[in-house]
Amino acid sequence: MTLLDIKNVTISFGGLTAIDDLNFHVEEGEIVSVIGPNGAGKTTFFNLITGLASPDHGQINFEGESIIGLDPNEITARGIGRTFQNVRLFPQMTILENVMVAQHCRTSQKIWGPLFRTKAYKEEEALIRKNAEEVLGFFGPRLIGYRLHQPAFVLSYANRRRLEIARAMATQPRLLMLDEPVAGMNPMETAELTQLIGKLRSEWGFTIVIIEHDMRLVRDVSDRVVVLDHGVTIAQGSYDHVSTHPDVIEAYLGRSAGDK
Amino acid sequence: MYKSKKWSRGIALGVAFGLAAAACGSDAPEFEAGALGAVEVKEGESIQIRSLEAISGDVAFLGIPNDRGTALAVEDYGQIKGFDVDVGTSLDDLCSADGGQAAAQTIAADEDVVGVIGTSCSGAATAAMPLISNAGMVMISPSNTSPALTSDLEGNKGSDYNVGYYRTAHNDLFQGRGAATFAFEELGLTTAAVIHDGDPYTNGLAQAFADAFEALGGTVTTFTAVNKGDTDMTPVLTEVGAESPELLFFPIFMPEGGFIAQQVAGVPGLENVQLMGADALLTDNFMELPESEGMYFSGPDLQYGSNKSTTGKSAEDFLAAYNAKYGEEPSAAFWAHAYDATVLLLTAIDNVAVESGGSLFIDRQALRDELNKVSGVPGITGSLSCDEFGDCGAQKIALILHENSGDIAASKENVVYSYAP
Amino acid sequence: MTATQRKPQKVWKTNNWVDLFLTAIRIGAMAFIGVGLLAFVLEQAGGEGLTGGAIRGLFVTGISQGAMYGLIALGYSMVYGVLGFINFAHGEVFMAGAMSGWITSTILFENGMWEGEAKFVLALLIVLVIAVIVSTLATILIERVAYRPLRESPRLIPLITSIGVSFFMQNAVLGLFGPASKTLPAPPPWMSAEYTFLRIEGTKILVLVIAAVSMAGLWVFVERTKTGKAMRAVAEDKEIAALMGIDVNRTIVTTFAVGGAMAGVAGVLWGLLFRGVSALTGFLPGIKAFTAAVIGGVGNLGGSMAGGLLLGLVESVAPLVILKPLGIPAVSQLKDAVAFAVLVLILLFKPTGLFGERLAAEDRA
Amino acid sequence: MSRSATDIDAKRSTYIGLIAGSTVVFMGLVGIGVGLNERMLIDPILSLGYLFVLTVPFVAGFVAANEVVLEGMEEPEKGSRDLLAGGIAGLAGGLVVGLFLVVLNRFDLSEWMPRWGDQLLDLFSFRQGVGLGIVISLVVGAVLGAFGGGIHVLKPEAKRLLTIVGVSVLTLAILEAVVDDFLGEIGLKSLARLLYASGGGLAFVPALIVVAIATALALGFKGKGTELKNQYDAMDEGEQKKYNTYMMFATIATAIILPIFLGKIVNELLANIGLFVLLALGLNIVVGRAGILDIGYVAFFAVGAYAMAVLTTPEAPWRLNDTFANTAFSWLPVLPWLVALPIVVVLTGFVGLLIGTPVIRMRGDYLAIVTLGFGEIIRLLFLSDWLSPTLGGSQGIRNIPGVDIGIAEVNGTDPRAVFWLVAVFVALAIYISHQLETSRIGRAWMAIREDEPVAEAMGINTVTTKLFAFVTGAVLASFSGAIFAAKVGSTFPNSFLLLVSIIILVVVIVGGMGNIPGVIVGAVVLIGILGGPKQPGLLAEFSEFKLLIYGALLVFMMLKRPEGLIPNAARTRELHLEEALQDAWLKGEKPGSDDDEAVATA
Repeated sequence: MTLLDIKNVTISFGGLTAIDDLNFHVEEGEIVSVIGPNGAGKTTFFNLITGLASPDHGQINFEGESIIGLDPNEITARGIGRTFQNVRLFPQMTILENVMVAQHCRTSQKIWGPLFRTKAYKEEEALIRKNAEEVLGFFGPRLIGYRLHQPAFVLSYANRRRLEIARAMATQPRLLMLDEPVAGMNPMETAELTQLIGKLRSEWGFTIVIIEHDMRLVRDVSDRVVVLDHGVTIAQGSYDHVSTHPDVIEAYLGRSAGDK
Repeated sequence: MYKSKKWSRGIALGVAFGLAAAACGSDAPEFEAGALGAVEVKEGESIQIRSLEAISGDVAFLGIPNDRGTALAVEDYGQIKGFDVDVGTSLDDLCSADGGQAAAQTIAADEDVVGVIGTSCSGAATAAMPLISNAGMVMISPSNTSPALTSDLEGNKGSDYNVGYYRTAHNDLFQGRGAATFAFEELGLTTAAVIHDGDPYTNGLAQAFADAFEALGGTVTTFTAVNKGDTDMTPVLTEVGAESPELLFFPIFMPEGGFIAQQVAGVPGLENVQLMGADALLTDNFMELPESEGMYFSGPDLQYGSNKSTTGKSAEDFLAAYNAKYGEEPSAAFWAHAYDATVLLLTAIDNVAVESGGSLFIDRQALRDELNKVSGVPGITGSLSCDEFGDCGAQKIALILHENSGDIAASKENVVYSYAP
Repeated sequence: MTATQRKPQKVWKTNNWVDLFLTAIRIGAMAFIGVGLLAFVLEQAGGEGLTGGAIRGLFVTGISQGAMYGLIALGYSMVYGVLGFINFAHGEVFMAGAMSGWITSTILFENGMWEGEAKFVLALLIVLVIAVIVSTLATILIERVAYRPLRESPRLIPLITSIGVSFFMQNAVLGLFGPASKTLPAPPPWMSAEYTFLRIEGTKILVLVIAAVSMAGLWVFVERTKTGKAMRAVAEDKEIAALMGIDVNRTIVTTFAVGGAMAGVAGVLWGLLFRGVSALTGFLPGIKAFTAAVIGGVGNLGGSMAGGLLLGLVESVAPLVILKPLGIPAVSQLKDAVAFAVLVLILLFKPTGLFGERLAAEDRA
Repeated sequence: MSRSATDIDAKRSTYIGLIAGSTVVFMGLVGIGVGLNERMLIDPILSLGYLFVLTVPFVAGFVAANEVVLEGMEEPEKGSRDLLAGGIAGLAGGLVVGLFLVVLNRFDLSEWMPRWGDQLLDLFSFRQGVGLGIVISLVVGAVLGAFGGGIHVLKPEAKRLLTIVGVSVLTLAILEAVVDDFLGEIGLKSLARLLYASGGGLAFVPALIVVAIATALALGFKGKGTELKNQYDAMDEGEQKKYNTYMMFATIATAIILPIFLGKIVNELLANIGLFVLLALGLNIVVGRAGILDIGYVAFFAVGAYAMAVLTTPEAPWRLNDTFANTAFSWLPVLPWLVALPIVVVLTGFVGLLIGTPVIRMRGDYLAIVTLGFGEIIRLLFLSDWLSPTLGGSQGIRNIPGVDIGIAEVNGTDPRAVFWLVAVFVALAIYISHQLETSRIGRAWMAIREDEPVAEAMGINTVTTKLFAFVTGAVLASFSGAIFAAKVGSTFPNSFLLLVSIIILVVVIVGGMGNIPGVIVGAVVLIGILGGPKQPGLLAEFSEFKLLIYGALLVFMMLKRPEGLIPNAARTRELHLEEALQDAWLKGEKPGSDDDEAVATA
């Protein structure tokens, strides 16, 4: 079953076409990597799916329904969770709160519950807490225990990345979108996360789309790799197919000197 | 550690008891107090009165001379039956209900206080008076003019009237009538527009004028308002000009009053309008404007001439003393009212105070009765008589014509009409 | 807890009711304005309304007041364009100009410089130059003390700081120069005569001319000079501008200074037109000017000026043309309310202002 | 590391001193010195005016000697160089003041500046004339500066002792009205008379006794505070909770019992503070929690007060007015306060919704200016002649009855009862704030404050959540307004100026945004000492300079202590950790491993 289906999507910012007539789809249970040089439009692509940007034209269907025009929170509620390339946690909130708040759209207690601490409220809080500890526990002992009540800003860089993934998991998505999950991590941490991403599918049942520059990760986890350049798909298929594709090599090498 | 705590506590207690014993030492005096109780002033202590005026903020120009007028009156009056009078620290009414209430709370908390001179602003008196009245004290205001605080002059109590309230300032209704009578009967003008600025005082006076003017048979073409802080008066003047009134009465303050006077020229429909202001614009920085020439001003009659207070002081003596003490002229016109209010209070205290066993007793109810009886008492502002709702002022309204912006003093004396009921 | 096991339990309802409510407000406001205008037209047709002269008078004062709003708005707009925060204290910079105008013009008047035509023009120039210097210095000082240390903070922090600066300056001037309003000397009689077929007062013509010249000067400065280009580059993207070798700090100070200078000019014009200044002179015009900048589109210099003119005009005309025909008494009291209502309406219809914002990429979000 | 005594940054010290001197001159010209000179703190040696003027060189000396010790650098030894640095700063300050004395004497600028004159000259020259005055100001500046610098040399215990003694003397002097009132109420008025001079201020000898007692107590209780804190920290969560509950009950009991021993003056002050605590708690939700900068917050205070006035006042203008009195609304009876309260709350909440809906999607700073506009619109409507038949216009609504609670009527004449009433609502507001803040909604508010787009991407409906915060804030303000109306007995539009919004904002920021105890302490300190917009504080002499101080305080807090005076202790510690981390990051060492954390959390 096709979980996410994108057809002929175009978006441009003041003359610069970031995504040009893109077609893309993700099957249920797949892990798809999106790669491409800097400025290829990868993050814009994520923003389009999660509602932070609206396409000029084209279709984006999730579970067969169009999600264009929905607010980001509604899209999250439909079941798309994401992380951000430049790690955007809620730094003053504790680690636990960061993950608890992500279950906002799965919970419903409004005024009376919190005010009078009703039974329903307490049960819901307990469930939120349980879910939160569960997703945090996924990363081993790093984010739990005494850490739960520390504000997020004390975390190391790698842990911030992990917490961000945990937070996305806590929104209980069907499609999990990870924007450069291992950027800035050392090889050991990368290897560990590679393994965990595999588990995210096998144990948690998420369908996953990843943007990544780290080719080892891409190679190890992806069922399918899509290469974007200048907002256009220049190749897609298995890692091996893509990594030897001449256009891809040109896209990376040909301009790598002028890039960044 | 324990030790040090113990001795420090011991000292405090010892000191306290010693003092308490000293305070309770005197004999119980014989004096029968009335329904509201009485104030006992022990030998060596002073009679406590308070001054509650707007001494900070943008109305300080009004409150400070009032406060100083009170201080000078206390000095001039001297002792009462051998006891000093103490005004204490001046309190601030902040020209607002909240400020008046908070200050009145402070006054009411002190059971030694006999009476209060204040407030500067009617809004403050509205909130302060219930507390003062409750505490059995009296308050005499030098500059409240709102009819609600006393009466409508027809024998009906105002909505904010409280027993124990008196004032030496005129009732707005007097000034409204005075100004309207002058405009309608003396100047022969039959149409008038009125502008206020949203201040309770200017609004009340504007309303009083409008009512009186219509009662006389005139027509109020426009009754409108500006905001404090407005500068561009063309829209409001255009609104007024659409009806081409013969008179424009704007009893407001500076700087808005100045903007109106400056901008009235050139507005269609107001080419021949006669401008009239009230006491709020009788200030140097307004009257210096060339555009203010030819205007009439209504206000309390400030031609005190040879009027003498019971202290023997005239306006001239007062101003000399004021200048000598504070190095400037009073910045608003109600200093004489403050002086009279204070003298009125002190005289009344003098009349009801009873000496007994070395202490001075002032019965609160007797003090109110005494003030209610005031009739024909000489003051700087004229002869003072209190009506049953506390209007004690000389109630004389003067209309002056301002002819020369270079000679303000002359204009202030140029009384063209005087209204006294 | 696995994702595949469950469909989302609960989906927040869309913000439909909010949108609906906003649409209702929009329609209601339009209807209110429409009915008011209709009533006005009927009144005019019935011959009871305002005379032509009255309407012309309203337009002329509205535009001259608006020109000053526009000049002040430029400062808000430029700073917002570059740093992305409302410099709340800009109104006080304007007040500083107006106060210095009061002092210099009074001194010059006492020395007889306020009489002949040539002398008066010279005196006016001196007053202008000094006011511009005072305002510029004031704004540079504020930037250095209060804003520079906060350059990297979240946007609301400098905004709150600027509120503090604004209150501090207001009350400092109040304490230094006293609360009474200061009256500037009256311009010579030939200035208050009426000119041209529109019969506009000389002072107002002068105000409009000076405003236009300042605006033109600013335009040339921003569009044609190297510093101006640097300012635009910094407004677009500070980091890239820095990479291009632009001294970002200096450019930001220049931006503040130029805005301050415009406010200084506005201060003098204010003094000329209304001849009254006080410590509180800056506050309301400051807020109105920011309103004008938002109406025209923040960061957009032409837009800010146009927004100022529009706001001045609306403020002057709308109470009598829309509210009064509806039978509301004392409409002039509601002038400020009208100005703020216009702000709300404009933002409801065009959140980026009438002529569009020009902001740095990071501030657009 | 040993350094010579002269190894100091003389340029920096001089610079600080020049700023300090200019500050003193500025204070003089604004009127702070002369204006506050009449209020004595310690009779006859120290007036409030001189306290201000003399504190400046002291602080300058302190700052000048306060070296920035960079990380990794050894902290330099303290010693005579600190005295010297402070002294130089003080001297430079004194020089400015001295020069100013000359200018003051030579020129007459009183035409422009009303404070320019002999009184100022007397103040700065200590009544000794220009010549001697310059010498004195140099000497005083240098001595105070050196003293300020010398603080660094003192051992921590000595510093603590000095602080305690200084603070207790000043507190006793500042709290004169409270102490006097309290002693009067418990029958020790004569003690108060002994303590304070007749013209105000601590009398000299009692001041010395206070110094002695404070010293004794400080020495006696040395280390007790830390001990208690350690004990508390050592408890486990359950015990801490229990302890907290005890503390809560103790606080409640104090709030109930204390007013009995206080007189009208202090109870009035407390009631006013309570009203501002309510407002600050409300704004704290809006600004501190949800990050919505609402500077038109006074609108809800006004709506609450006016709604209560309209509903409960028999002589409300609209009842006396023909248009309403005999027509559609005549069935509406005069409601008692308690019955009207729910209506007032709902109405204010609705107004909050009405104002909030159009503004909530705007960018933060646009929102600020638009809320300001709404605040003004509402005040102007209350003031307008248009609505005056209903709302009284500039004459306001007067004769508002008090709160009838069955056994008695609570109104302005009995501030003690008002305080109890306010305290109940403050407790309610704390409860509401706390329950909401720690709930799902509270977390969503925080997330929005931290990063709105991300919060939205995490599934939070930012529009409705922010609106909810806005409305909650409005409701808390309506409590305050409703009590205010009954307390003052009248509502006038000029009680609801923009100023109120700004002062509440300062209270929230000074106390610490998003932090309930902080906000309460902020309100007690600021409103208690400086006073509210129209309420006098303990230092009523300040009312003229109140706004100046509030403005300066706002700037200072934003620049130096954005976390507030009473920040969450843990948060501050961690804030500094974050700085260390970020420094490391900025230096290009991306913390790649958990080792960095070990350093950071150690």
